[in-house]
Amino acid sequence: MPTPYFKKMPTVVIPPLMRKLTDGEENITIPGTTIREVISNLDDRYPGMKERLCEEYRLKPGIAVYINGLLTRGSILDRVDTDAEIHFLPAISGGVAAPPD
Amino acid sequence: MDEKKEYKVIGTRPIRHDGVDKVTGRALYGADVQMAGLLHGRVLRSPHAHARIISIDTSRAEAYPGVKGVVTAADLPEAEDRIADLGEGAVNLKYLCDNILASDKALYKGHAVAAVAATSPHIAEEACQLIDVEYEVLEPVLEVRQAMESDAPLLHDSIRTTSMGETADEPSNVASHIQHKLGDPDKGFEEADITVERDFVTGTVHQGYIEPHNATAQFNQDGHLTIWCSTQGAFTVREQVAEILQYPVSKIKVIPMEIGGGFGGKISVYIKPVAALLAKKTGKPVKVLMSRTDVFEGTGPTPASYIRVKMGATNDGKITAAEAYLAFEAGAYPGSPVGPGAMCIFAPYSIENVVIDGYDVVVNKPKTAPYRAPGAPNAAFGSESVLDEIAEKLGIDPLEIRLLNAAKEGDRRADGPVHPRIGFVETVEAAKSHPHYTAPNGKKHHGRGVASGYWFNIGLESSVTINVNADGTINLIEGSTDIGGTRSSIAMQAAEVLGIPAESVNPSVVDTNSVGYTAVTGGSRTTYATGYAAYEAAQDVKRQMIGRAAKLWEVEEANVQFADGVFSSINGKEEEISFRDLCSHLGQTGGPIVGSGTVNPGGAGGAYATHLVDVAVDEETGKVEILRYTAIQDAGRAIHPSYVEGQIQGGAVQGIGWALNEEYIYNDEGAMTNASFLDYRMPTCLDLPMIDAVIIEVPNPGHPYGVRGVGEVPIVPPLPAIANAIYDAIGVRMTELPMSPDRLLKAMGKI
Amino acid sequence: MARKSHVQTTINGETVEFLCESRQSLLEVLRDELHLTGAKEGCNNGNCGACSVILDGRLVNSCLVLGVETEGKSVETIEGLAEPDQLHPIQNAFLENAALQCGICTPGFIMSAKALLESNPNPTEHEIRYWLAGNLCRCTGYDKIVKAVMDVAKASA
Amino acid sequence: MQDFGYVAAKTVSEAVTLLDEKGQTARILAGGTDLIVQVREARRDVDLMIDIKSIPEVNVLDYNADTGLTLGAAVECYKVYAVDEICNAYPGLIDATKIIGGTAIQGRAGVGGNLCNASPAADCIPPLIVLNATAVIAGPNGERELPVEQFCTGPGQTALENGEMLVSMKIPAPASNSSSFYLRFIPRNEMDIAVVGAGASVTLDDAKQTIVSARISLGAVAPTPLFAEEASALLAGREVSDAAIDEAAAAAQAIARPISDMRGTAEQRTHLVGVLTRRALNGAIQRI
Repeated sequence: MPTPYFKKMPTVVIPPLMRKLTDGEENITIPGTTIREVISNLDDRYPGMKERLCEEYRLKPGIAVYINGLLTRGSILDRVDTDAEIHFLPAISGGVAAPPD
Repeated sequence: MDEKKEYKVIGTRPIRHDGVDKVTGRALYGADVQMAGLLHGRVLRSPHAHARIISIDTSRAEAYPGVKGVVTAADLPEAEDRIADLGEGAVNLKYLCDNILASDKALYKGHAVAAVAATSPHIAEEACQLIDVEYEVLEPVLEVRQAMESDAPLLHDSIRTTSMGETADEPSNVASHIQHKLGDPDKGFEEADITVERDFVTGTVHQGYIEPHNATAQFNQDGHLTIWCSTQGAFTVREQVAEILQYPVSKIKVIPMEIGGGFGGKISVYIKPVAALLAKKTGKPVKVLMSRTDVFEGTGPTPASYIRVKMGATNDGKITAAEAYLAFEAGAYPGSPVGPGAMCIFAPYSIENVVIDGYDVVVNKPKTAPYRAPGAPNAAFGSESVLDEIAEKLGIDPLEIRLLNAAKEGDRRADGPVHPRIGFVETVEAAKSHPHYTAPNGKKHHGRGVASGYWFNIGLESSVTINVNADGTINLIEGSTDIGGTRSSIAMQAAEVLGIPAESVNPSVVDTNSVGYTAVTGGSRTTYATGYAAYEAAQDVKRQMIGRAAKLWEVEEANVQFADGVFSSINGKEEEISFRDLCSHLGQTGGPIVGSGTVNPGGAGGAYATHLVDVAVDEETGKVEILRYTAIQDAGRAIHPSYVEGQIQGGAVQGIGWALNEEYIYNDEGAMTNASFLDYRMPTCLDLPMIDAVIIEVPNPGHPYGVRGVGEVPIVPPLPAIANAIYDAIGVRMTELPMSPDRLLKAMGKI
Repeated sequence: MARKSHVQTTINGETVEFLCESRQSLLEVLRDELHLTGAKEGCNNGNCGACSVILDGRLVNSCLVLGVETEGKSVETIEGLAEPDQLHPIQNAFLENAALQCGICTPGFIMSAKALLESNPNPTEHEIRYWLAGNLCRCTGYDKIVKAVMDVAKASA
Repeated sequence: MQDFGYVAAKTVSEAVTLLDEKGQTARILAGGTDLIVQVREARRDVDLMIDIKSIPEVNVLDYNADTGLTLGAAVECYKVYAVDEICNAYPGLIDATKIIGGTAIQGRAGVGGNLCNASPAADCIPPLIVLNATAVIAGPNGERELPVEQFCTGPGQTALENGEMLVSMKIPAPASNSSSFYLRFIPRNEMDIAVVGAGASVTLDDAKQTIVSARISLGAVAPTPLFAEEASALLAGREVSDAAIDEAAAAAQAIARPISDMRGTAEQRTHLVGVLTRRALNGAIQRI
């Protein structure tokens, strides 16, 4: 795991159904400047996390990311500030809940 | 953003730009498409709710005079079992294709099986009856709790329950499980002085747009496919058709005609790919229309659901914990709106300890589609009824208990994110001071109810292009189909930027070849996001116009300012020119000006509503009459208040219909027995009073003019508000929708 | 193929001739044969009023009239309402009151309102709601439609 | 929609001859608001529609205070309620004509068509029954008359023989101190089919204290509209009172044999028969 360079780091709120992977931890502080980096670093600490959240270049269908409470288009390339709060949630778009894979 | 800013155009009520076309019958809707050589398509649908398709023989239909082509699922490209990213959400491609034309199984009565193109619609319809389909009829499962049983008939062998990326081993009708959790619910319930827990059941209901689905397709010899249709989003039609036909988007042009209502139901495609297949097969343009029965049986309603809500509060009314279990019917394929339901259910309140479980469950009914705040009305029926009961048991005014627990900026929602500036408290306070709430209501069997609702709204992509005309007007090109006056609410935002009257904007909704990508008219996003794009495009025009003024006056651009529709030089020369006059100098200052704006904004801002309703209950017949209705809503900023009121009134009335009479009624074989406007019983104007729409404006920080989406949240409060009013009238808690006369008679013990 | 009959009728004051099959409704004839697409199909069984036209002075659902039945009769449709240089007062009232959203039901409501105001120029709100109950609108909640018709009645009173 | 022929008959005999020749697949077209929908939805097989609206006899609308009303089979609802004398004489029938469909339907649909369609839930049939209406029927062997309560034989089935058509309905002049009432229960306020319908006619004595005679009829609770004969009979000679009306309502409930369908449940319908019978009787009495 890379040495944290940042003084402050983004916080990821782990969805309840994924807390098995984090031994019940809800809020994980983890380095990263993009969602991709954050997920990658999470996976280093809690193996399996990446597989649950990602496909090759994108979030898994059915999963959305909120950064500081704002719904983005769900791109793993979205940048995150050092004080960002990140939520992974069931995807909802266009008034539609995306079906699971 | 300056909250006190006075606007010249925003907040006024100009005549809508497409108004004259629509009151003279000239506006062209999808079914109005006429062209030489046009063939007419009709779809054959499954008479069974659950059946294996053994064989389809189309030979008799093909031989029928006047028939030019017949298609079945065999004419679709082989669908891979993969996820298609449709921009508006990811969909399993096989499910998407199978819903267009059933391949191996028919999964609901009305499921499309084959289609015919013929020289007249009557011949096409007759020929459908000549298609011989052999079915092996299977047992259907029609109710969410039954479908969740381990011994229930399985719709799909391939579905295994997923929970945030984790997949179960055994096949099931439960497609997914989601959960939100905040704090420690067990501890929260221990702290409660009073706990109320109830079960709720809601029926399947339809959007009920008056215009049936339609599509006309033409396939040119060079491979270019053109589709004229009624849709909430031309680009999503293009994406879906491209995926289903496995055809490049660049060869598909979708021309959105005027749309006769959608409410979420005209996002998914049904007959558009079928029209394309028939057009390809026949080499002629083919128009496919649905009948009203096709619409009820073959398009997505919003789901029936089973909901359990438990809330605990202290004696002084503070909610200490809340728990919800939501099981939603997805219809034949996964994808119910249980996600939004789970997200919205407790969102009006700041509650420390919450757990919400949601289940997406397939049943033998049409695949559900979004319907105005999908999932939220079902959920609010449960939560707002339980809160009303807590308030009543504690002897606290129902609006006071809402104020006491109201979510505010900075409070955390159960699904995680923190609320930005929201206007919930303001809606409740407006309700408290409204004359409706203080009016006497003492008559026997008259009752008053209140309820609140939340919808999160969305942003998504929008593109706008502005072409500046020499006479000082602008042509505004957009990709959002106009279902309720959005041409005007978008045009007005551009007009405000440019200091010109709303009438000086000519807005056009154009095809997919003629404007940048624009997501659907849905999610209450159009005035917000496409309006935002229009704002940006107008800013682009403004910047360019400043350059032209600078050139005209031979000054630096930095020395030109623009205010109230007038450019002026602020340094050196004392020059002034109006936007209109500068437009006549475009040729000599550098040529035409085209401004563009594209956005994908994240700050849609949630919308809140609080409704008040008075009802009279006929104790002998169980019939509920709506006596008075007041709907209060935070619109952020009402661009065109008349159409904001219209959204509020229309949403409230759809909610009234849902609350009182609307439902799909099924027989044991899984056939809908009321698939007509006669027996589906949507409200007529004789069933309603005037709906007093009260607009509150708490500007949304995520939009330059403070706009919040307004279209969806008004359908959320009516269900519980009416249930609470019925309780007030007769002392009976209704927990099943619709609260139709026979259910009331049963609840009152009369039958 | 079904045989077609020759029919002569008056539509919006003009004599019109057309050929149609017996099974074609007046709505189909207007839309598909005469390309007068202002009358809309919402349900095709008389329950939504989107196809309302006036036949020999009386409001009807054009989906429930056969084209062949209109021989020698007079039909008024939405297309015949406005003057070349001005809208009918009901059309203006609908615009001023924002009494339409998607607009698909609008031609039917306007024809229905016209028939009402011709038979009862000064209706009460209840009479308006009773008369218009055969026209479904799913967008507006009817509030602004009823107000538009009340406005026209008031202006002519 | 299936293909069919169309004839605009000019005389009763022309229509009767065609009906006789073509048999069951020829149907009379009057307002068309039921027939066209049934053919479109493939619920009825029709080869020929015989439009009777140009036949003089079926357009008669003639009221005479002594002899009563002759109501042609094709007279549209709106024409019936436009005549004040008819509204005053037969308010129960007017109640029905004003709630069939919406205004646009009432521009085409008529009482005769409502009778011939023979729906168990038809709104006009209970009032016709309580008003002692008779059906005037023309056929290959001439004319005959039939009390309306015998006209319907099952859902969509009538006593019309092959080649026969309804020409008109005759309703006797109302007795003094009498009136009539019809109401239905529907979940909405218009544009609905009766979950239950109830019609009543009542004649009181000159003091308006005692019921001389009454007739009660029920819709949508049996395969045909019912004449509630016992319930009607037990009111004769009784003082106007809640007790008498309750007894009649209970007797009416006793003959209801409703089904459950998408419009209502059997229990709901049986319950509503009692409620609506009381309301119909009280409504008729209040009009006297």
